[in-house]
Amino acid sequence: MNSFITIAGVTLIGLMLLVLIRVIKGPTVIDRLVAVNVIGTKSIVLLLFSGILFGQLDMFVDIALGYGLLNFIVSIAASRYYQHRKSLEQKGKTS
Amino acid sequence: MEYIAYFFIVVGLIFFLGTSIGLLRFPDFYTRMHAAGKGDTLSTVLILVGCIFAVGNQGDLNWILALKILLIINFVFIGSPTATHAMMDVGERAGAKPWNKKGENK
Amino acid sequence: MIKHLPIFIVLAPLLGAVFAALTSWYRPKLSFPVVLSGLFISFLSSFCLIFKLLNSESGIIHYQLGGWGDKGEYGIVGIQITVDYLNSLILTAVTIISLLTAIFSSQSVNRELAGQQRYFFALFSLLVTGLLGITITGDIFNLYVFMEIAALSSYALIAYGKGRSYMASFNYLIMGTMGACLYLLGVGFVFVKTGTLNIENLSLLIPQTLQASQAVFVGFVLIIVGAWAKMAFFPMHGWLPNAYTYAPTASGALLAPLATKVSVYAMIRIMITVYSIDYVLKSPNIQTAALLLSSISILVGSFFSLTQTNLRKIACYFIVSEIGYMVGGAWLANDPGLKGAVYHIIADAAMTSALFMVIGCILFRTGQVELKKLDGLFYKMPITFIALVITMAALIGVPPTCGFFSKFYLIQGAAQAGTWHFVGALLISSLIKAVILFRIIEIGYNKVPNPAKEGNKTIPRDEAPLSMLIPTLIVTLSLIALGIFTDTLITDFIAKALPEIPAP
Amino acid sequence: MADLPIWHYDTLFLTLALLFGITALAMQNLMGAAIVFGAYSFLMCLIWTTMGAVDVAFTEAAVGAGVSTVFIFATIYNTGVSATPNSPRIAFKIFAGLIAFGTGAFLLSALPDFPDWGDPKSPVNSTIAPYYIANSITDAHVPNIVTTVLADYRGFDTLLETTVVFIACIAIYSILRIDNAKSKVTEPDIITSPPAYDPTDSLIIRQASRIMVPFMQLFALYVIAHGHYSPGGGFQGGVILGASIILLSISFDLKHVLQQWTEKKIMILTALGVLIYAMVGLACILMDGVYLDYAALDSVLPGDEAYARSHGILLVEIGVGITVMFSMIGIYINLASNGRFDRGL
Amino acid sequence: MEDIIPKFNYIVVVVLMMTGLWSMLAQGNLIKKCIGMAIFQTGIILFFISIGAKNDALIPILTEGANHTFDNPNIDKVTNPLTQILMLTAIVVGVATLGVGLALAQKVYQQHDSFDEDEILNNQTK
Repeated sequence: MNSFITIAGVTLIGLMLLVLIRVIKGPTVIDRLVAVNVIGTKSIVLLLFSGILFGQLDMFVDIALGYGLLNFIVSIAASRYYQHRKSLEQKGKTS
Repeated sequence: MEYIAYFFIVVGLIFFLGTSIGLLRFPDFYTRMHAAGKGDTLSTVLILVGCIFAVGNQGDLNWILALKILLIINFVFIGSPTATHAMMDVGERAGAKPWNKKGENK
Repeated sequence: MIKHLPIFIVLAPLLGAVFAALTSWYRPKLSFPVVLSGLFISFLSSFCLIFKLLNSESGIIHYQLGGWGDKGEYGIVGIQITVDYLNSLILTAVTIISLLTAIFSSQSVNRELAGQQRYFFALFSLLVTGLLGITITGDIFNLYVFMEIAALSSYALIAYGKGRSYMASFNYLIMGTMGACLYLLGVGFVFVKTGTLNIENLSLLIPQTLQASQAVFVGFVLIIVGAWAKMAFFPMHGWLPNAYTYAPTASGALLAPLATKVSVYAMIRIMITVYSIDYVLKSPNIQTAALLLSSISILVGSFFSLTQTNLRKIACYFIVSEIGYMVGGAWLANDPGLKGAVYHIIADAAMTSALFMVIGCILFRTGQVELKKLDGLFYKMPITFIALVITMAALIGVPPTCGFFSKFYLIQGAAQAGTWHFVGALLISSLIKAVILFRIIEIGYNKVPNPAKEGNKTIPRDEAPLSMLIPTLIVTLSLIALGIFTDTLITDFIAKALPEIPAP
Repeated sequence: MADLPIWHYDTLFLTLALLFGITALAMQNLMGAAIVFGAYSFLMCLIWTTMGAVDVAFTEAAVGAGVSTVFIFATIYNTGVSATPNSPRIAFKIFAGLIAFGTGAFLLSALPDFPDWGDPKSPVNSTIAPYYIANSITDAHVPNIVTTVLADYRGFDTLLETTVVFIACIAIYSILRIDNAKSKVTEPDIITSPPAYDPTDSLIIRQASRIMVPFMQLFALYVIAHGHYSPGGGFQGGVILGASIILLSISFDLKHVLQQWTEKKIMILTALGVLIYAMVGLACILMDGVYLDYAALDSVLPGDEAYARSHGILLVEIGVGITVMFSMIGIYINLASNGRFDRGL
Repeated sequence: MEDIIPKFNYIVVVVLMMTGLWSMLAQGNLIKKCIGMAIFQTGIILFFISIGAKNDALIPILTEGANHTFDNPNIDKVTNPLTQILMLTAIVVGVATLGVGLALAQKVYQQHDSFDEDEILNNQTK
């Protein structure tokens, strides 16, 4: 079981690397935000996997719960930020 | 029990593979959003369900643990679509143009 | 209750700050007396501790927080705070100066920060907590936390100055955080090899078993560089002049004398207690570099002060050069040098405090401290002007004042170590300070403003209010008093505080 | 970690985190940098969990990834800057690069001297730390060793840490707070409209957060109270409580929140938490103990000395939770409304 | 390679910290400086956590288990708690510093309408 979980975890990290390419490429900030949100939710899964590997999942579940809640807040905050702006790529004051 | 866990996790990973490829390959913001919003939520939920069975297989599953994982599923199920909605809204307001067949992604 | 004195030194200003923060929402006027009483309790405790220390045999007082003391093979598992000869003096100096500065600043705060002084005294008291904590703690990680307490409250205190002070404070924040991070990293490197954080345990481990360890050496360098960034030592001094110049009078008067000196103390504590003089002497490269840098620091500070026209900026560059004195003295690593450095911490705290208080008085009455606009100062504010002259004399090192004796020891140490560039830098900086003193006298005494020139001797006397003038005078007179009691200080405290130093 | 040495699993994460960190700094768009920084913090938590540091990971997830990212968003929102061209000071950058490179090389010079990664016999793992592991249960009846060391063995650190949060709150308050009536600061013109109540745009978000917030608060209270037996404690619970209020003020409106939690309440409660902590310590002195020696409280608290310590830890954690919660709210409101307490992100 | 892999963590730590340090020194943008500062701090935290990690060890929350009892825990199988406490403190200090830094940056922006250090400097000397 543990080796299966390990393989699944490593696969997950590999797929997260693909998402990371989207984070780096952009092109707009919202694309990045979407990709980061995906990485955030997948972190919850990875956290539970490492909990299973440690054999103490009951300790890790709390952290995963916290993760889920805070990931939500970050996404909402970022999208609210853009809701109050005129357009996506507006430079504003390019200082 | 063990095989149910394998099944859920593998299916979840396949969905996540779809998400990643979709996120990487789709041409514009809306289609990427589609891949990310649906595939991500579903794969996460599936893998989490798989985790419940995996722990059950290890023999230290208790009801509070299962309840907590179900709570996480619940939050992901509420939170992730809401976040997707918010982002889609932002994209639309900000004027992200949908892709069309002529390839003018502007 | 006597047993708990050490913790009250730190706790009283902390509680004072918390109560001041609470009362400021109900009775804003109460927050100042609350802070004042906290500082006063702290001062009393540190004063009593000196006597307790003199009566004790071991010359060291421990207080184990939470009762977690020595657990045999594991060492000390809790946090312990320690008072010995070295830090009892500095504790008393910090408490006295902060108490006097608090009294001094009440008027200027009311005027400069009208309407926004809600948390000023709370932050003031928290800064004092941080400084006292750095001085009293016996745990290197605890020292980091205190460092951050002092730093965070000083960022806010500087930012009270509005205008350019925001950017100055931001620069200080970046530099201060970098210093604190390097310090923490150094603690990590030491911790990797020793596994303990208690200064007493470390002082048993490092000099004996870990002399050759590269990790411990890297940790040493990182800690020292971190402390240098915090005290605005030469290559990292850029933040200091702006930060202290644009801060409000009260913040400047508290920060300038204490913040940098306490960092110097922390450096000396790490050098002589955690590591040892032996260890310092066995790493000659860094010693040479430190001495060279301190000479450059003294010269840079002095020359830049010559080019400035604002009295506050001049005073800030003086701090940069004085830091050079102390760091250089400590790194000479011989008996007179270290004595001079430790003595100079106290002397310089008093001198800088007096200088900034005098500047505060002038600022309070005239609204600016541009050098060329101070003409006829002697006639307007004679007492303040005399205090300024005495302070400057102490900074130059004129005999009856304390500045003379510290310089005497420093030069003696440098001569003993054969570091002639340090002697040269000391003399040049004294010379430059003398030039500035004569400029001040020329402007303030010889240039008589218009009404007097016409034979009309009634230039209105316009001294600062008594609540500012009395603390200024006390500090100024203490410069002379310190000079007179140098011998007692050195033989009764500083000589006992320093470890046996191997003969060259 | 089942029959694998640490580095097999973690090297992947470490590389990933390194990539994220460099991406965050290389990104020209400030908002993008902040978002990637958030993801970087999440990854860091994963690394720490795989190294067994669950409490640290929890704190970083709550503080680093959650709240501080929102703080950066709030700052950028208030200034309206979205993109920054790199400033052209090449020479200085190369100089700084040389400094950083030199420092790095100096740090790596100690590499051969370090113990191997994950060595249980290294000095760090065999000097004081075994005492805590062996005695946490006998001294305080607390299975979570981190909680014991945090609030008891090194309780003084934690008092000061709470003070640091308190200082941050009042420092930011005194830096930013301006009187509404006197302020002449105009909105950055990039913000279209003051984000007033707009019924069409955020019904879904509002309903979702209405469901989430009570759960979050309940969960946070559980984290504080259950910190003796599972990861968590005052800091984590306090941050999540604060985050729940921040979520409310994001999804509804800042005014909506300020009706319940006025400026005065927030700032007073911030100080109150520190006061509780310091006063528990003082009570120990009054009961003939040393400062923060909760065992001295055994005549008032139920149980023997070890249980007195356990209950003392709980009291202290409550103080920490209060301060952290309200400091986070206070900092967020100040940053988001630019010190005017009227509108937010 | 044989020597490097057991110490891979230190190398990553140093690279991370130096990226942060470089960013604090060289970046002209105030917000970027703040982010660099945070990355520097996470580097340090990573350093401390990784020196406290143990191979094949459990998290520092004691549970009743096979080779592991409440009264007599197997010390080599429990991760070092001390480094974790130190870093809890460091994280909280880090976020406090970040908050104050952001507040100051916001004020600077209000004065100079810019986050760029060079531009601010030009504005001030004008």
